[in-house]
Amino acid sequence: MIIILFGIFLLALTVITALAIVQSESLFAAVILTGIFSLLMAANFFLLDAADVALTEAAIGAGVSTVLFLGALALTGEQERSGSKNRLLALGVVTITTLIVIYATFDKPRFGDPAAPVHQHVGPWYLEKTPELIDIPNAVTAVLASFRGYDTIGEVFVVLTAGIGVLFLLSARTTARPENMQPPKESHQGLRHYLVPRVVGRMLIPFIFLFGLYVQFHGDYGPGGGFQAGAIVAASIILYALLEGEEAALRALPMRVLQWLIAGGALLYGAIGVMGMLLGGNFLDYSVLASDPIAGQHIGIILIELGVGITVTGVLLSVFHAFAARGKV
Amino acid sequence: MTTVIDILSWVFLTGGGLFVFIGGLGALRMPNLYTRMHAASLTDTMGAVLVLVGIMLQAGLTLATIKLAAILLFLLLTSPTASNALASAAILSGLQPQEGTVRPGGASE
Amino acid sequence: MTILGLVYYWVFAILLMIGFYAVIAKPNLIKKLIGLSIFQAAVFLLFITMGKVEGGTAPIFQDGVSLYSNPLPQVLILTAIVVGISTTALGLGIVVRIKEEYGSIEEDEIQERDLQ
Amino acid sequence: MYYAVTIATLITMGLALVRALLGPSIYDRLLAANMFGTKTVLFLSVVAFLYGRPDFLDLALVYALINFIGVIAVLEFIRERVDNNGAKKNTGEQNS
Repeated sequence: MIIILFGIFLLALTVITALAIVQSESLFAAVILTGIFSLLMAANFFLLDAADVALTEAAIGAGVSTVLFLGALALTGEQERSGSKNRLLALGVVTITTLIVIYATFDKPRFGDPAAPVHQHVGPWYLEKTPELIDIPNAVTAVLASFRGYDTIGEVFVVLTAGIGVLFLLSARTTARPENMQPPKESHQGLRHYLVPRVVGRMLIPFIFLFGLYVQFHGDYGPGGGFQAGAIVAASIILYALLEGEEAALRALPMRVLQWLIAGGALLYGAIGVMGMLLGGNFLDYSVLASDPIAGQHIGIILIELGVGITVTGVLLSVFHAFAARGKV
Repeated sequence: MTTVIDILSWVFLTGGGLFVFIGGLGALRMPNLYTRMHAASLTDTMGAVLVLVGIMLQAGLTLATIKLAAILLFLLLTSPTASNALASAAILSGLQPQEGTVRPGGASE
Repeated sequence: MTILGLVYYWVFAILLMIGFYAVIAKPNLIKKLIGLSIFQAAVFLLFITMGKVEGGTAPIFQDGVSLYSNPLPQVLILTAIVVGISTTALGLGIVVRIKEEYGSIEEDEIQERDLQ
Repeated sequence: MYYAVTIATLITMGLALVRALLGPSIYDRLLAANMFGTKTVLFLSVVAFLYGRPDFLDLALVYALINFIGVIAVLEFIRERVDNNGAKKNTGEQNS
């Protein structure tokens, strides 16, 4: 009961933050408020029993998304021109739609009702069959990687496509130059002169990386998996790039390697699926990967999570580098 | 023995909650950025230490305690760093004042 | 209890519409993208809210717990968050290119340039 | 008893949010956001115990590790802006 009140308080804060984001004329302030918004969403998800989702929101929202928005702001300007033409019309439309949606919510099943339609079909089946067929504690990972592997491969290819799209867009005019060629002034400087962030940051990077690997391979047993781990690993390398400068990060992980990572992760995922077919099962059926079906499921899940993690890391990092390199040309 | 640990942990938790709240109040009420930073860092250090140690006492010797210790360690490393970076950024841009702060009490150095 | 439960859905509706307002009323393209991500977050919230079972806990099996929340919405949203940031990055890439070609990211100025 | 700490954390989150909304300067907002981050770490840790699932501390650990990347990014952003002659809207025309 009191937990619900906590949740409602957090939701109230969320709404206030969202209003402030839309209201604020400085885009820079809006981006910072977006960071707060993401923290609030993660807390909400956690209260609603979605530990995996909260972990994803944390991994994405805490580092990567702020950095991406700032990268875009650096290229476009950070002040919004005030005033919008058809404000009243928009407000009217929005108010009416809100009222309609709220009216519709009265027909929704009671909050947390175990008899709600959503809990009647496949949901309980997944919970019931996971220990028997896959035998890992984290039902979310089981559903993600095994029961609904088709969905996930689709999502991975969407991420892949988006990454390729950004690379195409932002390398449009710079294709003649080699990736690393940047104006000599201040390009490889990073935050060299700020001793405290630099020292502490350098100290933390290995831990972040290690924690990313933990999330990656512990995903069967606790909250975690490829999506979260990819974001965390990407965050550690983005931190390195911020502290030591773009060039150092690109030297450690060159763009060519990143492109291989992007493609390689998705290919690994697909290859596991095809391997299932070659060994006599269906596409993305892992049971045939080992003599014992359950062991086969374990192998399959670990491998495809690895593929997901590799692709997500590659996409997030190459997007970051694409924005950063654009600013320096 | 468990009662002693319980009482101790409640004391820590209450103290932590109090410090967190006071720091939050300070961050809201202090007159300018640098003093606000001072108040905010109180919640990040004293408040966080007390709360996390309080939970650790409750958890006993488990994996959770190790994780809590790691959280504490990283918080103690990162939050002063963030404050430092923030102050650097503020001073750096203070050279060229940006965003005219009209309201009194918002004057950054 | 009933009303308290409905608050989650109302907040979903309100957040959805705040994001929608930013998309339709703000001329700035980056603001539109931020609005879109609020819109997205509202949908995430709806899904996760529906997956919650009263008295349940997160669907990660533990001894001595028998009631778990529904894992399916969580799976859908987990992937959607990562897809969301990727597509947002794509949108930002397009905005950056628009800025380079048109010199502005305000919708009406871009339209003016187009009409010339 | 966890409830008391949770409530204190939540109220402090609210206070930090008010500070983030009031501003006045961008650094105040950033300070508030950072404070919000540490409060979230505490909140998540306490709620993990409140729920009796201490294995979910991973979440708090993520925030403890990577929440300051945002602040570092802003420092870098501002440093770059100052380097480029500190003009307020400097970034538009460098690609001509």
